Amino acid sequence: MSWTADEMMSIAAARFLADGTSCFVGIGLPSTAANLARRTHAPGLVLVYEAGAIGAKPPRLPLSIGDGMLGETADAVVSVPEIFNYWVQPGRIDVGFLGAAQIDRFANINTTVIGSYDAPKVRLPGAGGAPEIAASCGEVVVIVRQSARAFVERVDFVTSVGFGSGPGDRERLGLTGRGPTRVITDLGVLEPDPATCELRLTALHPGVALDAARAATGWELAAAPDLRASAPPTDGELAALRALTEAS
Amino acid sequence: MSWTADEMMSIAAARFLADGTSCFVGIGLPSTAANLARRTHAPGLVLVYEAGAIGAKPPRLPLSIGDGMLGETADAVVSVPEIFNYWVQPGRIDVGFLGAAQIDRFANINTTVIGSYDAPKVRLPGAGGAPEIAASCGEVVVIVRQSARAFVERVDFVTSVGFGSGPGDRERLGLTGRGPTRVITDLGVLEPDPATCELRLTALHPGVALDAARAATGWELAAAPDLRASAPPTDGELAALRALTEAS
Amino acid sequence: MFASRTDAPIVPLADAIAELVRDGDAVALEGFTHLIPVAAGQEIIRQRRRELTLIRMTPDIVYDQMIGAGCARRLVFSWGGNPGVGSLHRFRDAVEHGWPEPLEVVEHSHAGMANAYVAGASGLPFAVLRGYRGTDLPAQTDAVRPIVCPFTGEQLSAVPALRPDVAIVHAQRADRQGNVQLWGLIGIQKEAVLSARRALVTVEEVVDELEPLPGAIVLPHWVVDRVSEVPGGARPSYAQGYYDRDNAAYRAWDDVARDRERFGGWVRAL
Amino acid sequence: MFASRTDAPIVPLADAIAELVRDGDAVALEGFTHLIPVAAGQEIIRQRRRELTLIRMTPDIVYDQMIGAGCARRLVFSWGGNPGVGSLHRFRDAVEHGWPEPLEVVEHSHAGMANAYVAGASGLPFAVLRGYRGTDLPAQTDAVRPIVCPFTGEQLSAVPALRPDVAIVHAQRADRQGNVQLWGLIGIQKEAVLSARRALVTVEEVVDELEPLPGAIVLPHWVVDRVSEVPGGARPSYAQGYYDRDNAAYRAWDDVARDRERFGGWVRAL
Repeated sequence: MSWTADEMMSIAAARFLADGTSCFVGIGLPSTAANLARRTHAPGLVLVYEAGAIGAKPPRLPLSIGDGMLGETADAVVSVPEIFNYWVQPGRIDVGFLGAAQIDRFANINTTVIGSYDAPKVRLPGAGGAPEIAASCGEVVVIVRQSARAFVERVDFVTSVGFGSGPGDRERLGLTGRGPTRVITDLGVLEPDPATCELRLTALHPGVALDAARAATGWELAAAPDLRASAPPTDGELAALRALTEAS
Repeated sequence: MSWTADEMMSIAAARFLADGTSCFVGIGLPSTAANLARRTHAPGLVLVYEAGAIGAKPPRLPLSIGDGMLGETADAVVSVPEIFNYWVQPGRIDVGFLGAAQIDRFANINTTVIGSYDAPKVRLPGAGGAPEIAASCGEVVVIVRQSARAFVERVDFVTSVGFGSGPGDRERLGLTGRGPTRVITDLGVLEPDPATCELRLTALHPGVALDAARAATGWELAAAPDLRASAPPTDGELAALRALTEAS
Repeated sequence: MFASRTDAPIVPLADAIAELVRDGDAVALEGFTHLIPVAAGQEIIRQRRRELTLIRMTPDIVYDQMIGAGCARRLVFSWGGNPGVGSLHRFRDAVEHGWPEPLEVVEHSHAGMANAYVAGASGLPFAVLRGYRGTDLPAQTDAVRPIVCPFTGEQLSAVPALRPDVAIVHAQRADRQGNVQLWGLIGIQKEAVLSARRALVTVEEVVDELEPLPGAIVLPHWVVDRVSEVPGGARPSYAQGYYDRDNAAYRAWDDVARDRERFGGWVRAL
Repeated sequence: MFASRTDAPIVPLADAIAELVRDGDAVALEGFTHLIPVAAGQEIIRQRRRELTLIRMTPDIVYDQMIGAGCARRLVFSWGGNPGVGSLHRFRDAVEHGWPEPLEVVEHSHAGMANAYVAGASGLPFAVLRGYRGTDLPAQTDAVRPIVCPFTGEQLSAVPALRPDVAIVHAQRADRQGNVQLWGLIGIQKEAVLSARRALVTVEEVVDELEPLPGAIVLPHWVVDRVSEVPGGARPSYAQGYYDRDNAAYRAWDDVARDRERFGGWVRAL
């Protein structure tokens, strides 16, 4: 079967979600990947949505994070203050799954404004649950299409902290989670360099050239010495993904 | 019909509860009086119990503040943190109804220890919900049998603040409620002197002499110039009270 | 300060809005993607309320409409978008171009704003959370300040209580006394009602008896000032047990809101 | 720090106590007059645990038994009595006469202690409330300190988070995965479980399916470490839907507990 770059991105992201972990899911690409993982290798994945659904098992992809089927299929439904105070803040959620409008070399995320805050070129939706997810979840996985406009040297606005300005910043800020461990794009996978916290390319999806990934990045993108090639989607993965997206 | 001093006390206390108000009820004498009021002149009285029952309508007197029938007959059941944070603390409850082991001339209440804290003569149950009820309910009504041992110059331990050491203390302490407005005993009714905040006798129950009330008080008990005589219990009040107590 | 213990009168929506919502008020319409009080928001547009401080964690279509119609001077929020579709074009036009008038924004994260409601509902002046640290949000608002734990010395963030003049929520049912029952995703509705000075609840139906249901919560009549029976009052969002979310309407709004002219026509037709 | 995401094993009560409760632990048995985990407390007595810090808002009969049996070094509480009956004589004997050994008390109000659990469940080092001011309680504990609102300058009280080593609660039901369902007066059980490092839930019955019920809450299996099926495990308190409170047993305990000899016989017979 052939596949699109977006399909490869969702499948690559889904593969990183281990069975039996809990995952805080935003709408859009993260929700697609998390629901795909639950339908393939991770049936025990616990999906947590910010509207208060814990252990949701949506039969199709929700359009909104408050879609009714989330509550109807959840193990428990709680209030919005409770989901953040009792569940996210203490670090009970293993993986926070986020999207981004801009992401920088230290994996800081911007979903607030393009341009200046007072006179923005583009007013984006804002923070939502992302800052505390990025601060408190065990680790953070970011899924975003790669382009020089989105992958910038420094985000215009730090909505959610990745590694701040480098090593030690998370500890200094008292952020309890490990922060972003992977950024999955339509071209490949980026991971923070353990020494510098700078995002570097660790995998390329099939058919993507290193130069293409570099051209789609707003900083001097380094490649890991052991740069991997992502395994192509299996027919099973593609079938599950298409069943999921066509159903919604 | 004849009646006991305890019956008179419960009936006198019940009479002070206006219909359509909300009342935070402790177990024992307060619960008896509040349930009597709901069965006589105040059918719309909203009973709130600290175990989380809002608008409870117990068919008989509960032995414990967590008695099952409280939850089963309530308009709403909430958690213990919620009952104190969302309902008591903001001043949503009109009347806080408290008992006491000791009460002093400024209506401060002790339910913690008799004697010193470190080597108590008697270790009492402690604070429970009383301190915040006394601080935040619109007003406080205390119901307690009158004796020189219970009505003391100064309580051994301030568990719940009445008027502290006198006028201005509640404001200084940032206590949002008006504090104790009435102390109902088996002998009569005491109310704070508006000028001094000191409890003085404002009513005597039928057949009780002023000297008897003074003898049962550990300070120089003043009587209000317009000292009233409590109306004797009506047959209806007595019948309702006895039906209530016999049912439990 | 709070609603009286007497029954919450059940009145037509137009009367409730006229009685409770005044120009310049801080108004919170809550409902976290479920039970959004859309009909009440559109009635506020019809009654031409102005200079409102609009409060809502997730401003979506109805706030886009109120902002575009010129009801708002300020917006307090934590995420503003058309869920699953994209931008709120009227909101963006107000922020990016000051059309129809400039919009001041007070911006939170979900956790910060939820806790601000909790503080308001709890009669506290502020709430504490692990949040905001290292982000650029605190520099853009007075609503986030550092606070130190008096026991551990750890630094955390404080947010001031939200105390709206009016809270408006939509629920499935109320009884004739005005006790309100809602179920499904309950979001932030209880905190919104308990944090506000006045509260209006629109409901799908008024019933004689609120039969208990799994996952349902009840707001006693004495914390509600007015109840209005508005079947479908949450459309195009959904009311669990009554109707589903109209996802097509959310997509369709995108075209209407993109164009000032077309939006103007929508308002005139309202 | 928290329970794993795997199923909560369903094991006999004796095994669960042996695995989770160690000498010197801070142990919270919660249940606010409803669903009191009495059987679990008595198993702790049987296994002769010592030097425990016992945490409970409303220590009643089962804590009187554990204190009298010498399990406790410290008690953290907010109201200690035999509800509707009177004193806890073993508790009083320990505080007033140091028998069987001295008992250190850390004393809260209900509001203060409930908020200390909330802080623990929320991963915060402290909680803020309007409380304690003007009372003699703060002078007797390190667990209450003043805190100033960074926005209004108002002074309030702070309490440190409760973080028990083990929380034990009783619930009506669990499924075979270890998801726990309880209903009726839910008290402080959720906060106790979420504030603790390890959690044990005893249940009336283990079922295949947790059918939703009005007023029921669910604790997901991945915040619970062990589940034990103990029918009647809350007696003489009650389990709504299963059995009523045995008020006579509460009255009868008064005589047993008044006398050291008679209490000793009760422990030996346990």
